[in-house]
Amino acid sequence: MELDFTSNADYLWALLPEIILSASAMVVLIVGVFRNRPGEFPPEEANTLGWLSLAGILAAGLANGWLYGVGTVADSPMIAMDGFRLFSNWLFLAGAGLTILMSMPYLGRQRLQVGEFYSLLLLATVGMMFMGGTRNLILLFLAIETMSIGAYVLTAFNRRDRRSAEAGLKYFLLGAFSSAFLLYGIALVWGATGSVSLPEIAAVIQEGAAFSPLLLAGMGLLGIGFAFKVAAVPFHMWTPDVYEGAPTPATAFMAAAVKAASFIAFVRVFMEAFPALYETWYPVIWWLAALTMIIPNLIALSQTNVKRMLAYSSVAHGGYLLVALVAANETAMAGLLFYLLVYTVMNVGALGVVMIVSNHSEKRLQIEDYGGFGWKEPLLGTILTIFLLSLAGFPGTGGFMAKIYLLQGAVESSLWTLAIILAVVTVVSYYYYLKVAWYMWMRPEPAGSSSGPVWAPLSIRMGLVASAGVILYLGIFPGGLMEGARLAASGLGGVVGEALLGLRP
Amino acid sequence: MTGFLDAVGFGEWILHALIWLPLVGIGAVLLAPEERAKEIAFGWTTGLFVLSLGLWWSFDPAGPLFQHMSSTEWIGAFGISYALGIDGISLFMILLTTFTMPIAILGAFKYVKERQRAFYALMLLLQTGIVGVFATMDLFLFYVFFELTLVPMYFIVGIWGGERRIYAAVKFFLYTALGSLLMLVGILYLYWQAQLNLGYPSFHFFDLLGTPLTLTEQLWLFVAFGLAFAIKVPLFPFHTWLPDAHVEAPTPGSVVLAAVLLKLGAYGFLRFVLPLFPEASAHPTVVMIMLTLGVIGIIYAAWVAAVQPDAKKLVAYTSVAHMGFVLIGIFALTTNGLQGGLIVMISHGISTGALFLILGMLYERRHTREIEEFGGIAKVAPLLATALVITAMASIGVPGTSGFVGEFLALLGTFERYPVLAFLAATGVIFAAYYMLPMVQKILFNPLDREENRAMKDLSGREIAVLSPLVGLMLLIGVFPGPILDRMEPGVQAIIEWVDEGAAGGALMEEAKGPAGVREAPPPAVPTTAELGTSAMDRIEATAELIHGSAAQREWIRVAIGDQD
Amino acid sequence: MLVEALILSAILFVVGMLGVLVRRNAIIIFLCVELMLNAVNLSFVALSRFMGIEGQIYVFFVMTVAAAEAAVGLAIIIAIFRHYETVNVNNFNLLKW
Amino acid sequence: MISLGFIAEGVAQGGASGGYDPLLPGLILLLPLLGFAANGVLALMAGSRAADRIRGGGDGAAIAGPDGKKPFTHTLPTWIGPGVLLGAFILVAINFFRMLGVELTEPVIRSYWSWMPTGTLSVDAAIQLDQLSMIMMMVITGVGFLIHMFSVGYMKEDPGYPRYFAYLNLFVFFMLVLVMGANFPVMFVGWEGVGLCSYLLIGFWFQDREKADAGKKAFIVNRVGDFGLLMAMFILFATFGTLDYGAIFQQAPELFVYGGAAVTAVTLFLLLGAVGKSAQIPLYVWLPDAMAGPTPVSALIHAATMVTAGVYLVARSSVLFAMAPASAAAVATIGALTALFAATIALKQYDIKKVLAYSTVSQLGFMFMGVGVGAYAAGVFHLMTHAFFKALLFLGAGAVIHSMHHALHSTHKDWDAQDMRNMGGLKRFMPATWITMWIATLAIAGIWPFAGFFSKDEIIWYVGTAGAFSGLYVVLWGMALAAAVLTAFYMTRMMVMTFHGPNRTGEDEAKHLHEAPLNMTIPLGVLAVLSVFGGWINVPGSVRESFFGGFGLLPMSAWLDSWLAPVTAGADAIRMAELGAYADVSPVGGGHVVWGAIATTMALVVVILTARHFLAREVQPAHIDGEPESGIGKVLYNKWYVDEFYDRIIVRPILATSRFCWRVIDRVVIDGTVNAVGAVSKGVGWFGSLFQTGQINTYAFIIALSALVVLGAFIF
Repeated sequence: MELDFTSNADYLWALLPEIILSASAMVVLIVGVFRNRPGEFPPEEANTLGWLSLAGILAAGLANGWLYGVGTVADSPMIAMDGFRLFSNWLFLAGAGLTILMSMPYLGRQRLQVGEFYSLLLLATVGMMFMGGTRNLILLFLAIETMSIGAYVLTAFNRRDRRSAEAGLKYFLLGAFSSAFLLYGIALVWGATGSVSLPEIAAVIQEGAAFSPLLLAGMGLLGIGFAFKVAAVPFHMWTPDVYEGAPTPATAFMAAAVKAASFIAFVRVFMEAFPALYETWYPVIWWLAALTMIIPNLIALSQTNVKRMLAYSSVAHGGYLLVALVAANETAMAGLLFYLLVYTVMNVGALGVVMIVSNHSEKRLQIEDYGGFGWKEPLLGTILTIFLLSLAGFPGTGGFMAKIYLLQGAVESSLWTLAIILAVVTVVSYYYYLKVAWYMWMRPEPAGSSSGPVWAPLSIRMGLVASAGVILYLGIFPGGLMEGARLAASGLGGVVGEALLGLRP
Repeated sequence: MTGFLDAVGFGEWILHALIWLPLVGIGAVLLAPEERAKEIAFGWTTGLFVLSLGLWWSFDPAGPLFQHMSSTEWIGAFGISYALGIDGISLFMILLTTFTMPIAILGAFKYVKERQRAFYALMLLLQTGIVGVFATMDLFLFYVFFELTLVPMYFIVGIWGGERRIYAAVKFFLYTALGSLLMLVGILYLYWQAQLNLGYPSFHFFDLLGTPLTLTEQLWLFVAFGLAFAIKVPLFPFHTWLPDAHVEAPTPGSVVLAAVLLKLGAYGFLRFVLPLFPEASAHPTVVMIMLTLGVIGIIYAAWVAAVQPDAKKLVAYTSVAHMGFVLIGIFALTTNGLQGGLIVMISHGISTGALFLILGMLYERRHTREIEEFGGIAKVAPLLATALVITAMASIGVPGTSGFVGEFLALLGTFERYPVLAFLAATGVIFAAYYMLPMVQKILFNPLDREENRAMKDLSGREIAVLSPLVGLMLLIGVFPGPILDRMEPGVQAIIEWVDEGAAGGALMEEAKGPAGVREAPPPAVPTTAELGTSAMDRIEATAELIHGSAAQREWIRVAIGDQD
Repeated sequence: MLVEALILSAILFVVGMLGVLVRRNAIIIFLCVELMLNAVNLSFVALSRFMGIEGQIYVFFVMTVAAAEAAVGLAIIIAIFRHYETVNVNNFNLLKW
Repeated sequence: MISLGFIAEGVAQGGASGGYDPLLPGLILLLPLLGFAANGVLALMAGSRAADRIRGGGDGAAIAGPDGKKPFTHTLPTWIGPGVLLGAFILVAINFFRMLGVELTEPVIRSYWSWMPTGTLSVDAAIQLDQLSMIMMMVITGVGFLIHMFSVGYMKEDPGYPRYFAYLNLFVFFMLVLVMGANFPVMFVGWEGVGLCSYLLIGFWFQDREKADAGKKAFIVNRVGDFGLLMAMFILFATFGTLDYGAIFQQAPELFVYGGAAVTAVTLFLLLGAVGKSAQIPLYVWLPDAMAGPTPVSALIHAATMVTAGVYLVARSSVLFAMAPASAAAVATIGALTALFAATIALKQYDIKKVLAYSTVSQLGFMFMGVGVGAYAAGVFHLMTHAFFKALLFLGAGAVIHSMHHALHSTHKDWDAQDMRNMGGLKRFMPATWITMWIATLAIAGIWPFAGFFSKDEIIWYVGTAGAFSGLYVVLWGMALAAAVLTAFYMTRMMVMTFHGPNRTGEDEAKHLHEAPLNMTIPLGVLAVLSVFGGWINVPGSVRESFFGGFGLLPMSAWLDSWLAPVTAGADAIRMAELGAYADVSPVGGGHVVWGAIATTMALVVVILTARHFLAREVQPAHIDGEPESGIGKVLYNKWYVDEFYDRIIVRPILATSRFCWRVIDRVVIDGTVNAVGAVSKGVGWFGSLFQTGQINTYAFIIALSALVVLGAFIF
């Protein structure tokens, strides 16, 4: 099948995964409404709807896979059909799917409205998929808002928990605040170039036909908006609070998928629309990357709440990913994709174990509560250790290969200072990741804790084992996926590569 | 023997087997019932040791420099390959590892009482990492294995260690990781330069060899690599993690740490730093700094060791002193020095391993490591006393033991070039007696005036089995080090030649280039992989021609890779 | 004319921004955000005179989004009001450090 | 399996053997080693049994088994220990007589395996046989055998009996390695090996803290010397590229400049090694303490053999010392200083073994003077005679102590069995010991015709006539004479206090005083004979023709001089060429014979006067405080406060520095920095987290501020 975007039906085909996912969201919502008995949310409810959502994700995934086989003869100005989009779709689907898998007991135990939760989650995923695929700034804005509004609600989802509400409010107010910057940026860029289509903007800039101060201001505002979304220091202030307060499944979803989507969009906009202005934006991003690597890693050292610590860690990972944007070459882009995928798996996995330790609630999140957990549950302990090592970027895990990939990108652009910063802060991060490991394995269970038996359904265990397996597999045989990521990035590089060529010394 | 080994294709699979079979052993250990785990682990590592003994015969001292080479593409995009190969130096490091492991495990039989399966599984994982480091020819793979050794050690110290085990484990982990991550950046830089030069990506040792680097680049890379290895060695003043780790680690952990893990650093210097950055390594200032730190380490650690109240800490500091000898041996860049350094490495592995085992045995009996708590032990435990005295003598380098051969050669080699430093380092011989003898006296001799000590048991059969091979080797290597020296010599010579030539060539290059630091663009006509041909031999041949065009260099490389291709 | 319009829009944006910074009432803060969005809308409209009519269409998109945000935002504010019985954001600091 | 034949025979290497074919030279070494192994196993068995008894609540000192008989672990060493020595001695003797008959100009070398082949260095495990090593081997195995035999009686009641023989055998093995090694490293094996055995034997009764301390002190002080030897080897290797004796001594005249810095450095470092091992100033301090070991050990190691290794080393390296006149002068000076200094300390010691220890130090000083002035044969000659009479003195002292110990033990008197003030009048109880010891005393005092007269006289003569640094040597000569006189004094004092006068042990104890058993007295007898006639083998012609040689009638010869001539030929030639021959007359006139007569007369007079003086004086037992020493006497009694001095300026500063290094530098500075890095990171992180106030306004403010900065960066 070939698409040339002459007819609108082609758009339907090109957006098949998004459409399928939207439809499943609706189905889940409706089924949830019908099965909803007031005041009573039996745990199995979560399971039914959860598996239903997973089925939707699987179907979307199949459609996404099918898109690989679809040829395009003409580019659409709205939707990219490149590998970058398809690869990032995998990312979002994986993030959402894993989150759903991990969240089922949590939702059941916390008696949350399962149908709404999952449909919001799926709809937010649809927003992400548009973020990854769009080549139009207005569509991008809509996609971001779709994702964000879903995320706001997911954060505030547990109405009985004031922390959840507080996190939701903070996220919402600050998110809307930053959206305004983003939107302003879009407006100014449009004003400067007369287009909201990324390739066209690039072309206009390349020709030198853009009105410069407006363009730069617009680009700056766009950058600010994205920096907020990807939680780059110093725009990260909301992240720890929101991640800590949100229900843990929502945290997992945000830390993995939302962050990934923001990065994908960030990269796509700056690489596709502003390659010619690389010299202008790269110093700023350089500083953002450096700060984002250093500060949260240091702050995470003194955290005692594991969820909050992982929040800071998530911010720090954003810093590593920003290095890829600074490097702005094909390797770096491929590294970014690879990193995001690994990061999604390991972060959701780690938070999955956190959920289990906290007994699918918002209690027992302090690091002391992990004392002796490893010996109580050797399998889960080992898996969490693997995830932590991977988050720390330790050899033998996917996280390491991902970091290597990013470093490769940095090296190709001769970003030695950033590479060294990355190396040093990685050591810093070892400390707090290992801290969890040492509580798990080297400390006894805290006295007087009546945690009771650990409850983790088989589905979660299987999911965690599979995730850990993936992490180890990617740590040892990353070649295939690296190649895939490279191919995906070359779709983007095809647009950017030439524009970038000769820009760097 | 050689014929038989050839017949079974020993050389082709042995390195793979030694790296990966421990992982299989982990499965066996984890599946076994708790109380059988130690026996399985011991049997498994013993089997591996027996297997590795075949290397002694299969490695041909007169053959090419690197043997048992193999290479499989691992991550093609980055030119990372699963490349193995050993020379005489790595041969003995591997043998030391496979030899130490079963002994350490046997020594742990009574020490480790809880969570045995996990413990022995980690020990086996450690073995994979260490053997991997010594057997790999690919710099990236080397890094992976180098780091991989940290995790099991971290848990071994942290879970089965003493009071302050977590502090020690974390310090060990972070300190070592800091160095190695900076090395990683260095590796990538080198890789990038090599890629510019070669035209294709590769982390293979041979491909990286001879990468044209300015002196400034070499010095920076030297710092990046050197820091990692200096911390691992550990070189004064990066040593403070070691006493903590040693004191807190369980006996087998200390044994492996001292016997093998410290050698990773020295091995890194030998295998990578010297050949890859010859000009920096031979730079007078660098050499002076390294030697001075080595000498300070020897004397300073000896002094600090002498006043330690904790026996294990004392021995830990002696490790610093011994590794100082290794360092000066290496950086003297003479045949004798390098050979001596290597023998010190082996000897230190054996003797310090034995010391830790003996201290562990004392600890099992008395649950203390305070030297003052003992006294007159020789009266109640003559076998233990004999073992301790012989080991102590080997440790301080009394002739006839392995320690002497190593220290003598290392100092001799250093003296050839740096008499004054050798003079200072040789005072370490005096101070060795100054720290070791009082400890021996306070533990073994003096009145047997404590009731607890009167009831102390002598060595059991198992403990004799643990110590006797170590003691035997100390004496054997002290008397017949020849076969070891013979096998290591080609590797040592190769390193020296490479450094000498590289340093000379670098100077010429520098001169030709004019002002220092200005780097010419990489040679324009870099042949592509296709032009070069795919065989490693062709590639290396062409590379060498391209870089130096020196016939000797090419000859060296040819010898190095032998007729393997 | 365009410049003046853009400057006005920028001033409005900054006013909205300052409102977010200084006000303590969650609803007022939210309204300030709305002000910022509408400032951008003004830019769109102004620019559309030179850049094409689609700018005015974008405004509708933005307004839709703003409406959706308002719905969600007010719901969240109500939810938190139930817990704290206030909408003063200074009181919401369970999550910090 | 290497065949025993190979080990025993070795591989002949280089050099014309001149028709001399050594008989199983390897076996000479192997025998004591096997003895060590066998005794070692027995010792471990005995030790384990004793340990079991201690754990069972016993004292572990009992030897006899339940049946009241001694177990085989305590009977077998009696035969193994001395047996292997006897075997070795016979082999040495055979080889010695074989060598006697042939003209051997170069050492016979037997190489066994390549010990340290590194590529540039090649050290073989090789031994060499020449005249010098043969003399040494004769002394070691001969005197060694006698002392082993004596030990059977002396140590038989000790629970550590098998261990004792194991150490002793091992010592002999290492000592043989020392003198037989064909290159410096192999010699060094023996060098440190004997040090190790010395350490173990001094601390043989390790349960006594002081004795264990003494062993440790000996080892550490010796290591200072070993350090010098190491450095010397390094310089030699750097110069010659080899460490084989043959190659070095052959090429030395070409590669070294006469009196140059290199050769002077080498020889000074060798001297440091020799000083350590041979207990010369400033490293003599360990030897008096080494008397903590069993007395036969003192006889063997700290009198006859090990401590003479330094002299052997200088003699062996004679070519090098001949090329470095300054170093040679240093050797002689140190020797003279030590000889006089130690003799002064010996004047005021009351412990019989301490007197002998300082006497040994002093006599070693004489030997150093000898080899220092180039009279290598004279030095070795004195080494040999000293081995005889000093071993005899120690063994005699051992017999006395043995007897005293029994006596005091019988009534459980806690007196010191070694303090001469507690003895007195022992000649009644131990006549054989008394007579043999007087022979040795006269020998050491240098009275004709005893061995010491010839050897010491020769040294003094050469010192006086050496001439190179004439002024210096005159002074040294005077010191040597003074030391000789003092020797006569303190030895006589010791003899009189021990054997003469009234008995001070007490009535009951005296009943238990007894002569030593036969296996102890026989060695005394043999050594006494050697102490008399041992000096007759090296008498220069002029002396032989004089009264002292019975005007040529007595069976005397200058045999040793000519025997060692091939070994010292190189050095002699250099000396002749550079410094010329020795003078014919002493600095103040008078020939060899005249000064011999003066010396022996002086010694005799001193002996008589001293004996009279001390016989007339009443000595109080040690527990009765006599009037405290004052003035110089106090200083001498306290050994010139050298131990205290060393403690103050070396030991304590190093300890203090060590503590400082540990507590301040290591813990605070280095580790403090490391930990501070962590703490600072955490602190900065904590500080950073303070901005995370949880206030939406704050967050918005920071975002807005940063936005301004970013925008500014973009636009400007």
